Amino acid sequence: MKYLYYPGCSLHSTGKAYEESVLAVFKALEIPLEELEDWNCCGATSYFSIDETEAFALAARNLELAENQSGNGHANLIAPCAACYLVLTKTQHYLTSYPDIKQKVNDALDTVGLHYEGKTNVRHPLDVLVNDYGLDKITKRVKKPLKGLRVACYYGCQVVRPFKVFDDSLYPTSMDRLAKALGAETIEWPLKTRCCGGSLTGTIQEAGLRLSRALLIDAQRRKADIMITCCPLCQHNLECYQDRINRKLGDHIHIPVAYFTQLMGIALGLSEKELGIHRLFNRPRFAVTAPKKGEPVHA
Amino acid sequence: MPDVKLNGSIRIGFYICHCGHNIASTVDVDAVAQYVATLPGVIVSRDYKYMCSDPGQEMIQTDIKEQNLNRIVVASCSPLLHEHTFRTATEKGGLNPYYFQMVNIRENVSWVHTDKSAATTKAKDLARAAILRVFHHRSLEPKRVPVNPDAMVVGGGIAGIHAALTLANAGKKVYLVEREPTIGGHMAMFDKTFPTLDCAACILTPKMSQVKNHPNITLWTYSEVTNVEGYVGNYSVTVKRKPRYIIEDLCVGCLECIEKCIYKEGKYPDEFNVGLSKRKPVYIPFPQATPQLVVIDPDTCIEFKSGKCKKTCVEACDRDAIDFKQEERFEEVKVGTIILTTGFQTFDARRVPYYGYGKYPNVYTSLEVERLVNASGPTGGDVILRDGRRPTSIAIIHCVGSRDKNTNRWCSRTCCMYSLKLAHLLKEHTEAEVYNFYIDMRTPGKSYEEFYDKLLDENVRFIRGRVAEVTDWADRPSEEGKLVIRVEDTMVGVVRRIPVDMVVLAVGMEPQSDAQAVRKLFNISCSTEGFFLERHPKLAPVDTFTDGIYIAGACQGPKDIPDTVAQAGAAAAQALTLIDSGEIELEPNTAFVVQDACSGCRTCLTICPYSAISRDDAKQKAYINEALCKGCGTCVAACPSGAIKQNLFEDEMIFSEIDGILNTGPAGTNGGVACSPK
Amino acid sequence: MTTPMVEQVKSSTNHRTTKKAIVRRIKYEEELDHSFGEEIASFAYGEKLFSCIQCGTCSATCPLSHYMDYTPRKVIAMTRAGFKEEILNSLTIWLCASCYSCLVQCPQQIHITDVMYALKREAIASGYYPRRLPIPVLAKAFFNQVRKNGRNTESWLLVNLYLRTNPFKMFKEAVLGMKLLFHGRMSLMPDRIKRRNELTTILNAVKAREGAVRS
Amino acid sequence: MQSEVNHPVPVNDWEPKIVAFFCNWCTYTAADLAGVSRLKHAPNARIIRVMCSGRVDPQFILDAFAKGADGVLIGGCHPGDCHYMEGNFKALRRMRLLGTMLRSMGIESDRFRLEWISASEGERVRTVINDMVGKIRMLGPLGLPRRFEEWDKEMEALEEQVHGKEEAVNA
Repeated sequence: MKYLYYPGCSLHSTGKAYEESVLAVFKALEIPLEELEDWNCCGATSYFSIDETEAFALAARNLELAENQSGNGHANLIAPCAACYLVLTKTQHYLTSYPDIKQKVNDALDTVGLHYEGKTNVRHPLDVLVNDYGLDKITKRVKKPLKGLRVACYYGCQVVRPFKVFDDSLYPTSMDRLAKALGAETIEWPLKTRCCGGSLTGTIQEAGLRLSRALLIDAQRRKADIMITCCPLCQHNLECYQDRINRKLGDHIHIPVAYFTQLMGIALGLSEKELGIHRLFNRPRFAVTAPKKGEPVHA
Repeated sequence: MPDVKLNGSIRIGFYICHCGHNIASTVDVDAVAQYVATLPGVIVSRDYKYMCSDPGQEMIQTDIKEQNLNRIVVASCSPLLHEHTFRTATEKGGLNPYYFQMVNIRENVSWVHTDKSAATTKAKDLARAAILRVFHHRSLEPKRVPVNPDAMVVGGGIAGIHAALTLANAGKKVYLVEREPTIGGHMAMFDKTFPTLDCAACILTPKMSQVKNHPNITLWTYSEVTNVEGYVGNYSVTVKRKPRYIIEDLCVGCLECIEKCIYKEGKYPDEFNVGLSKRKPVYIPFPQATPQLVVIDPDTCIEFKSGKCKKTCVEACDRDAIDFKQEERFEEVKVGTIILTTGFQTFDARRVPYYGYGKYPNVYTSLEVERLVNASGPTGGDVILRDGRRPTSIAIIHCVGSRDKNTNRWCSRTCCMYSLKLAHLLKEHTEAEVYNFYIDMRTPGKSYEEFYDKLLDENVRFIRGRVAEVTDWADRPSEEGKLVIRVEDTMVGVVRRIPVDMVVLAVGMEPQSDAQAVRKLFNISCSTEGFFLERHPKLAPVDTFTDGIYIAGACQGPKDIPDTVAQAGAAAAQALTLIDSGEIELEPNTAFVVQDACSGCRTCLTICPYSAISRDDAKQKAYINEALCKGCGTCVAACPSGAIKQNLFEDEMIFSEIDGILNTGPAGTNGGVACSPK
Repeated sequence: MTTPMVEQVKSSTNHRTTKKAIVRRIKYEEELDHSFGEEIASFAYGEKLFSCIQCGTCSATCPLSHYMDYTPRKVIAMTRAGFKEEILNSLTIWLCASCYSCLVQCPQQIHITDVMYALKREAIASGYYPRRLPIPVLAKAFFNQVRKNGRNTESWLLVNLYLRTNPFKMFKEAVLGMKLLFHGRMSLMPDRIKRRNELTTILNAVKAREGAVRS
Repeated sequence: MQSEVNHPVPVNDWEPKIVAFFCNWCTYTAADLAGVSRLKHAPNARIIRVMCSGRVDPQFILDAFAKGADGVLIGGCHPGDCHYMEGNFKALRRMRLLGTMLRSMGIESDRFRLEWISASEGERVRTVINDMVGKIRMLGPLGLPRRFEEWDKEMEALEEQVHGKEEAVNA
């Protein structure tokens, strides 16, 4: 199956490490990725606050480009950024269930000779890795099982809500299953899908910080060595503001926050460099050792 | 096509009903009456406010006599509602009731349309259809069949128990079939009952033993209905008797075998205590179980698993009642009526993960708490949590799996009241702080609101708001080690976090998981939620669309004990009416073969689902056994030579209805005869 | 009614300091906008707005409700009832972080997040929102940048934001900015798509059409 | 809430006429339920009650079309729910056959419909009828009787010609 890759704006700046690790992991697993040519911003949440139809049109252009670029029309468009993933999925969903919206959007696309059939399938790398590629195959590829590493899997909001595309909205498990497949252990916690503050950390910081804080403290309280995310904004919020939270609210938070693909890369034996680990503010020290002879890889 | 010559002998009376404003407000009844007066054969055409009223019916009767009418057409509500009424009126007037035809202009017209002219046109079309139809009506004699006086009740909860006793006390023989090893159902598991707080066991167990000892009741527990055949008054039911591995007539319920089982302690989750305690492979559900017979569970008994058990139970039984070789038996019985009281199941709280049931040990379902506070329960009535602590603060969450489009959208009607009851009992047992989280407090019932008042005075805390989540996420030290409730106190308009030790989920009532299968078995319908469908929501609440089969209790919809018992009584009364009438009049809509026309081609033989059609090979003709025919008319439609006719639904009748509707009859504009296939 | 300034956001529950004033509160029918509910509900799935049973699940699942002047439940009630002024001036709609928790748990399956979007749009269109509140400003800045370049460059987006709302804040953020820059997690190179005019044409087409519809 | 389809007044105020055969136990009851629940819908369907969809003779349908129906709707119990065990299957088999026949006669498939509607599906009665009326409105009148008349005329004309010829010959 051919996969198209939609980086989205964040993966070109704050989420650089996410892009690097996604590409590295897919390469290591020999899953071909092809970047969507001349993709544009998905519109994120802000755009919907100004003009709904324009927002749909903006996102639809990407879906249309994908349709063209993948010869057979049935495109699998991978969007690692949670916001992009949701906006594209949402657009796809509304365009199919509301013919009049689709009509409006297509009328707009027609002006530049584009037309969207509605065949693009928006996917999240987590979905692709766990469900298309498969955990068994991943386990087989693990070179450095993450023995004894306690991971807090943080899904955030927009990958699992509001659409139940590949996991439960209220209590998702795919990232946990993935981490276990890499030999790590995961913590049971109720906050795995609670909002990290999103863009509020940039606007109404007080509010934003407190949301991130709740997650970080609870993860630490449950003795997690590291938190992994599948969203650049979550990663940014949870990692970059730890000092500020400690300063402002007198906490003692110190927990590495990485992308799930980075953790995966480590287990697959990729170098920290190619996974962009060096870009993290507090670098996780992975106490990983190559398995002794005869010892099963998956602990 | 009615032969216009007939007009001389056909004298039709047409009556259109206003039904107050129900019809008259949307259909111009006057115009319809005037129009119908112009149709062939119509002698009388009147409109009246309420045709179903006595004056209305008398009008018909007098007209029949004075105008010597020989056909009656009434345009009013649905025939399913009043056909019988008007047939009787016709008969009282001295006519054969089957000369009557009904036109549905309420359910099918006035109630579903707004455009008055369109509605009036439609009413005219339908009336015309009926007028043309009655030309072909013939005098018929209803088929009468005797009603078997024996009855069957399926389901041994409080509904089944009450229905069975009512019938039995009226001197009828009753078979009570229960799938569990004991009767009693959910009520037997409850501790106290609202609003009077009398103990469930105290009022239920006497009735249970009455059932056991009643000479007219045959009690079959651990049994299931597997097949139902026949028709109203004459059903034949097959019942599977599952093996108990105990010879019922020998066992006296001394429980020695349980005592001596090689398992010293219980090892498997106890169904009756909803898994809060453990039982042995040989067990009795609860002390007052009826009948007092032990059961051996083959899935857990060592003898069944390995065949290498010391069989200490067998040694223990001095009456040799234990029989590992026992096999399931099938009994076939004939009954005239059947009452279904198969009850409900509680909502599985795991379906709403945000309440943490199954994840946090101290989250309980209401049913579990009923056992927990029960003196004969797993803890002897002591409220000790799964983690061994005693709660100092308890949250009761209403509407779990009710009023939620993501799970069950209906209100379960009982949860508010039983939550109040549990609040009272838990406070009594623990002196803990008790919170009730509700969306709307629904206490509609005799002295229910008073009970709510009482609770308010017992300073139970009431917070109006649907709880969003139960977590062990401590936001501050005071919440450490607690279950934290997150809810908006909608009366204050503020979101609150409330730490508690114990959470009780007031789970809703839903249809039994096998309701659909049961429904098919007894040939009745289910409403959209999956509960059994009553014949009429108001006027026939315990009847079904299959004559002789009645429903009562929570299988028809969520219900508390008083309503259930009332409905069970009603169902029994309906059954008695049928039984005591001795015989039942069947709609004479059976099919018959016009011998001369039959070519003996055998097409019909294979089609009849009741094998009511046989072939006289000597005469080379098909023949229909009227007693077996149920009147579906499938054979009529299939007969290539048109030799089979169905009473009340003859081809001519339906063709003339089509004529009438499309206005191509003799009254029609284009003479109609144009292109009739016949 | 006055909009609380953003700087006032406090987590303390101490109310002793706040000045008490006697205010006459009563709502006359003619002060309400009775078509407001329908207007807002006109987006896809919006009609469900009217089936709200006021259970408060949305407020309780909402991670931000404790900062809102009206809880989401109240917003629904007031929107239905036509409290246009109050709602469009409220902070609540801007605090919604689009986490969709309310939507997935709502027993009536009301698309609350989308209601909030609709309210935001209405507020911006009719210029109601609190002026120095960064969120709508951010939204607009984002909107313009994307309309111009087809992509957004976070660095410039933020600079832009702080200039418009609270320039002083920029210095506070500078440290973090440098750190990001240093870790190669922020670029000052504005990101653009190639066929910018293609995109503009599309978006203008939408505008034109909607303009046509409105007039 | 879906409301009564409000039809634009069509040319020469033609209104689709639909003849509906509903089985007594499921669909007719559902129609009653629709009534009791006041579910407004298009007033174009005329219901004929039969005990079972299995009773519906293909001739009824042909007759209805021949006499000017623009559409025919048959309603029965869901598969497995038939009050008479399998009457609805019999109906299904027949109507499949008839359907292909009608299409070959140039009667569009939207004009002829077999629907399973259980006693509890009042809402479905409304949607099915509205939907069918909408589709037939698109198709326009079927008007078989008129066509028949035209054909008759043509036949007469033909005969006359033939006669004419004969006379000519005789003369």
